[in-house]
Amino acid sequence: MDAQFFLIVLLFSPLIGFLINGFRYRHHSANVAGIIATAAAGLSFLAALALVFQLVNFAADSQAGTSAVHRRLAVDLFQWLDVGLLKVSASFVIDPISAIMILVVTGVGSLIHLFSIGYMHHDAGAAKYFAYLNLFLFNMLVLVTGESLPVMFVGWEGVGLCSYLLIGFWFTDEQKAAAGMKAFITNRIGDAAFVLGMFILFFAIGSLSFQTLNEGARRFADEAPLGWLHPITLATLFLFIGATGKSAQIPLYVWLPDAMAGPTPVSALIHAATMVTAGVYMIVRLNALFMMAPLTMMIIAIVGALTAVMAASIGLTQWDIKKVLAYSTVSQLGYMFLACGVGAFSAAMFHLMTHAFFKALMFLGSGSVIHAMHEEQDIRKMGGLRKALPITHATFVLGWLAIIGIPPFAGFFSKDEILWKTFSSPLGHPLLWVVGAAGAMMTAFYMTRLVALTFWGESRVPKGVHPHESPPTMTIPLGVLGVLSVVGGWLGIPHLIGSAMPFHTDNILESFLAHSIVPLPGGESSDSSLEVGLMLTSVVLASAMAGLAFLFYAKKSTAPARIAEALGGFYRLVYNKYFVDEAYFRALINPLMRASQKLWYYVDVSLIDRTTYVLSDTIRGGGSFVRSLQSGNLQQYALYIGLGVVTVLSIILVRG
Amino acid sequence: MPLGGVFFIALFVALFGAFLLWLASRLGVKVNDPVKFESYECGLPVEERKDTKISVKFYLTAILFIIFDIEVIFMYPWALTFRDFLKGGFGLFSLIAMAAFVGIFVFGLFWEIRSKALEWD
Amino acid sequence: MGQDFVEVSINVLKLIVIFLLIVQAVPVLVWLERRGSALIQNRLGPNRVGWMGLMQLLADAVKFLFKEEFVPEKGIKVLYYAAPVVALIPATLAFCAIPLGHPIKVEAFHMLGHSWGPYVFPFQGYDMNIGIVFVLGVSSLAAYSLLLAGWGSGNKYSLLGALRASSQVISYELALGLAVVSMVLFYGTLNLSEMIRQQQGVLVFQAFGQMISVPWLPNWGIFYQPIAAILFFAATFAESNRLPFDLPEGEAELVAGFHVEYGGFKMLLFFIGEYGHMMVASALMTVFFFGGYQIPFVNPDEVYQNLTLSLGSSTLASVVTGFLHHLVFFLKFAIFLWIFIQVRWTLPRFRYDQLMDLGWRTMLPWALGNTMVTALVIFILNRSVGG
Amino acid sequence: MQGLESFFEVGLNHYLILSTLLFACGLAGVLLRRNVIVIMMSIELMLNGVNLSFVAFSKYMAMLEGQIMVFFVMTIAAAEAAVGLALAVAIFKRFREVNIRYFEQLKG
Amino acid sequence: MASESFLFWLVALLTMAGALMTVTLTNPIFCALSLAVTMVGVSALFVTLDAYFLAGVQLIVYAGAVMVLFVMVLMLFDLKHEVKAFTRGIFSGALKIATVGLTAGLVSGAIFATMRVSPPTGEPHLAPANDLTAALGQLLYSQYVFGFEALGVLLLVVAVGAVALARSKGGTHAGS
Repeated sequence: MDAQFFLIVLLFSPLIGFLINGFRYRHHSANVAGIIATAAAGLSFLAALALVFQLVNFAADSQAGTSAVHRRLAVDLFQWLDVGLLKVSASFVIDPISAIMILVVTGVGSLIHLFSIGYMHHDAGAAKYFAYLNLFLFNMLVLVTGESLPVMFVGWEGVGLCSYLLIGFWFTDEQKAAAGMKAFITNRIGDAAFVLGMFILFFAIGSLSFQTLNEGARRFADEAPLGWLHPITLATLFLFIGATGKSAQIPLYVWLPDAMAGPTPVSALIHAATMVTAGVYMIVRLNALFMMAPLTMMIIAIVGALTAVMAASIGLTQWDIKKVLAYSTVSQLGYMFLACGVGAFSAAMFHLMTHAFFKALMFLGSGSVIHAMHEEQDIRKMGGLRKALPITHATFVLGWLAIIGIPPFAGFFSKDEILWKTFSSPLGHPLLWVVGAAGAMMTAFYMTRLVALTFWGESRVPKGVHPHESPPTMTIPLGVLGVLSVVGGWLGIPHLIGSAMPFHTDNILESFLAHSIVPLPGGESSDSSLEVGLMLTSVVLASAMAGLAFLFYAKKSTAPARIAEALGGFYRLVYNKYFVDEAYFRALINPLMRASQKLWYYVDVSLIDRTTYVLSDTIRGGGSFVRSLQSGNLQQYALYIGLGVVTVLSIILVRG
Repeated sequence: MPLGGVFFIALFVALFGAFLLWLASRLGVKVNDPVKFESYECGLPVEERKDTKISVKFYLTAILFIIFDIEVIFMYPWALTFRDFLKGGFGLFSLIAMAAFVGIFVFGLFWEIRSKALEWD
Repeated sequence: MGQDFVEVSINVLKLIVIFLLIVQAVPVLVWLERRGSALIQNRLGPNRVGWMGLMQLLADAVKFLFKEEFVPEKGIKVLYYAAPVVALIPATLAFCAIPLGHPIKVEAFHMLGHSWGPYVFPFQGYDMNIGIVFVLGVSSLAAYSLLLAGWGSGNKYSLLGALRASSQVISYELALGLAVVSMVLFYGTLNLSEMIRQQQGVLVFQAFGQMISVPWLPNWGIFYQPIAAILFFAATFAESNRLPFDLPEGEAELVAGFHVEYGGFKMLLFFIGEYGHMMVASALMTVFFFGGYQIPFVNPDEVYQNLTLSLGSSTLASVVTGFLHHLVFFLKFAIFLWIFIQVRWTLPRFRYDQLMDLGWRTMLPWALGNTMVTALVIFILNRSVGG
Repeated sequence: MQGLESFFEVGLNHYLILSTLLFACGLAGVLLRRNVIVIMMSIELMLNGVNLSFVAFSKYMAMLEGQIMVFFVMTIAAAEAAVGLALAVAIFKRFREVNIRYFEQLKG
Repeated sequence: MASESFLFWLVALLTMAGALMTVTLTNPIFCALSLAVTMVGVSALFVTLDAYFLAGVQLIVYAGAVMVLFVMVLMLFDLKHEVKAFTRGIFSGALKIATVGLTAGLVSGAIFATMRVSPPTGEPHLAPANDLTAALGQLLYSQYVFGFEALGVLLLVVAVGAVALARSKGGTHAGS
């Protein structure tokens, strides 16, 4: 079996699942549809495993000869576009970067499909839901395996569409439908920038294939440092704006919290584990290009750090369990961008992966909670659920430990690597480290607050609600993800710890990615004592904040309220998410609408309409003349044809 | 070229028949009787109506015949060349092409049967 | 039509002789039919005029010739007279295209101070390379004579009879055509002589790369295509308006169908046309399914060579071969004509809806299925040979 | 003897002229007759004229595509006749006439 | 070849006579019969052009099926001699005749014009007639196989449509 076969299975099994469920969505019960969709996702996952296995073996085969292994499986399906110089073929590539992504997408995706069977079994539109989910999987796989920007863009738009469809899945609720539209429109802004970036790249480099782009970027190495107006800088900036749209960064992050209107498994799959990381993935995919543009890198790092800390601060104040997780996602994505910005692409990928595990776990856990609480999302009405939901609680705690960075859980390794790189990289800055560490502290705090309010302490559950543990289809994915949240981080154990361990474990992930990622120009800093110091600092800070939060919320303290009181206006500012939505309305949307109204009145009504009226009157006048020719007499029509033939023949004869 | 032969024999037959008819009309006796020239309706008085009712089925049969006849005609060149296609290695292709065509044919036929267009009573 | 005077004149003569063959066969057939029906129905039949009543038909013909000619009042004269003449043409044209014997080869010879030949005269009116398509095409013109007669008589019964007859004829033409398609598929040619040539010797066919031979059966089409043979024969019954498909002439309901208003010699011409169709059908049966003019198990070329050795002259041998085979053809041909007669006096008539049902809903699907199965079998048998 | 030669040497042009004349006859019938059925017959006549030129070109240019085209044209002509006559029957049922002017009633 | 020319002229005459009668005769039945003669003539012309199979198809489809249908329909309608066979209007009639004449004249002119430029080569180069039908089949079922399938679909649609149209209200005559 060759790569092409597996790739086709990988891509098309979700598509076929989509088609089956999509065409028969009225006929299938939730269980049947769910099983079909899950089977499609599972098959895709098996194909992904086979592909990755091939990729790793590929390395083993050729390792004997050269040390620099270029692991890459490319499959060219057909020529898609051939317009002048622009030649795009529908080709797909599996290399270490996309290998991680397809594993995450199909693996986590399959688990979430499985979870959805339990979660959605009451819903009337379950088949439609599963169809969308499969379609999403297909598009996401196109996005990550596509070998050129246009192919990636197909997936990019496709996942946007699915995200829209799934956020507004319960479209009868106006608010949820509006959330879907908000996500779609916000994404559109980013997409426009993405397309502009593509244009610039095509003009600058002449191709849109990733390989040529990354190689082509080296041509500009001599001109370094590139200025603000250099095409590469501009292109990367535009692409980054596209990424902020998809990956919910400042300034386009506002859609993600609202996106929680969709079913919770969707939030887990699309708005935590996979789609929102597309921006990060895109930057990593084009890392050589981005490395050429240090100015862009700086902006990415700053935006990432700011997003991380800002979203975390909002997360401190939210009461909705999913909103907290949503802001947490935004914040974690900020970390990934921070890592990209400082050139630590493998750290970004690492965090992407671990984040996918633990955030999917936490979302699914919250889904389980919401399911148990009969669609209640306010954590003030929960508490003490530990007893009612033992499995959910246990796995949720694993996720919690992972996200706040307690060793040896997954999050510790990835987040710590990011922070260390931020500090040590030539592109980084200690100030960024400080911001990142602050974010980490806040993360620890609000996550502990969430866990404490939901599971621990006294029960504040309303009388009529009797929480119950979820069915096995929901708890099995939780368990698997829980395990992954623990061991996922062990793929990227830092040298420092790895070499200290009895059996010498290397940073597997980094060496796996090594050849796909451009090394940092200044080389690695190897101040091991500093590294240990920073690591300990962040762990200690996180633990301290977690402990504080535990004291505040699990022990029924009045401290939080008092602090909020004391902060007063600032608290309200944070609680209302810095009034960003309102600001957007005031600064952008409302003026835009007023301007459109003016345009409509002066340009459309007064100018265009009037012109068309005059035109239409003229044409109507002419029409009434021509209408007299159209009498309905067939022979007259035949005569016209005959006259036409005569005319044409005469012209031909006269002209030679 | 056999065309000449065809024309010759057609003309010959026509002339032969015409000659015999002419001969018969010469040889027979003529007796004038107005009743003889009436239409033969088994001896009953001739009944004539403005609109003789003729079932539309005849016409329908003819239409369907045309359509199916063309489909049959299309099979002749295929039948003739099927072995050539087999030799050339395109036998399966040819078979499938015709099977698709016949499938459409059969679908049409069954549609007509189901819609009772071919039912006489 | 030929290269020189001798060839052209012989070809012309041939055509006329074949036509006269049809014409003279009709009295014989009518006699056969009447005597045969008498035999079947335990009667005597015509037995007064001449030996066994053989002269009866001659007397009838003379009587026809002396009958009064008239056109019905409401008839359209041109059409009324054209119909019987037109009835003769399709059958004759079709019959002329059927090979009746082995081609005759004439060596070069001297006559009237010129050297002539060598010639090859096919034992048929004309050898069409699209043989069967021509026969079908010409036969399809037969509907005109029916319609002309029906319309030209100006009688509603004859019009109804004509419509029924032509509907019936065209309905069965489909099954007929499809049966022929399967034969074309099997022989891989449209030419009738070529089809006969492929039925030489004993039953031999190739399956999965092996030759399978059945020495006790001749290599006739009927053994390969029995279903096509049945369908073809049944359809030709309908085509020639014979019982059990003689609805158009149904005496009880339609007085006599499209030729109510005809009498005398015009009627006889219709008869010739109908018997002509019967003869074409019998001849085609012989050609398609029973080896044509060939003697069973015997290759005509061997006959020709043996005769050449024993007679000395190859021209004479060829002539003898031709007529010998013609005799064989005639025997087979006569058997089918007898079956036509036998069936007429054995089976009752169909109802009109039964007739249409049989044509459209039974025979057409069977013929289609037979064609596709034939193609499939040919495909499978040939596939395993070369891959 | 140009005239006699063109009488004996039948070539492409003879067929083309004949096909033109057939076409023109058909066109005249379409334009001038009243009876729908005769008009349809005239259309068949036009198609036959064109078919003749196709076959003539096919022979004199040694390309079989012309004959394929004729095959297709015949099919479509037969289909047209079937549908056209069905329409004529429908019209006849309504007006007891087959004058082409009644087809104006079909105007949308 | 004098005999072939003679045949051509004979057939051409027959065909043209049939065509002219088709458009000029006032009784539609006679029109249809003349057209049938024309069809047979065209079929013969196909034979002179070595298109044997098409000649057979022409006989079977046109002369044997389509024209039979026409004749049957005319008989069904029981249409007899028409008093007004042609359309009214002197001006439009003249225009129509002029159009017909111009079309014929221009096309003939074009034919003669091109003949003067490049005289016809005369001798055909096609394969021997026996293989022509097979060659036709091979071309039809390889290169034009999609057209062939499309025609199958077309015929299906026509079969369904014609039956639906014809049966729209029982028989041709109310109540039958």
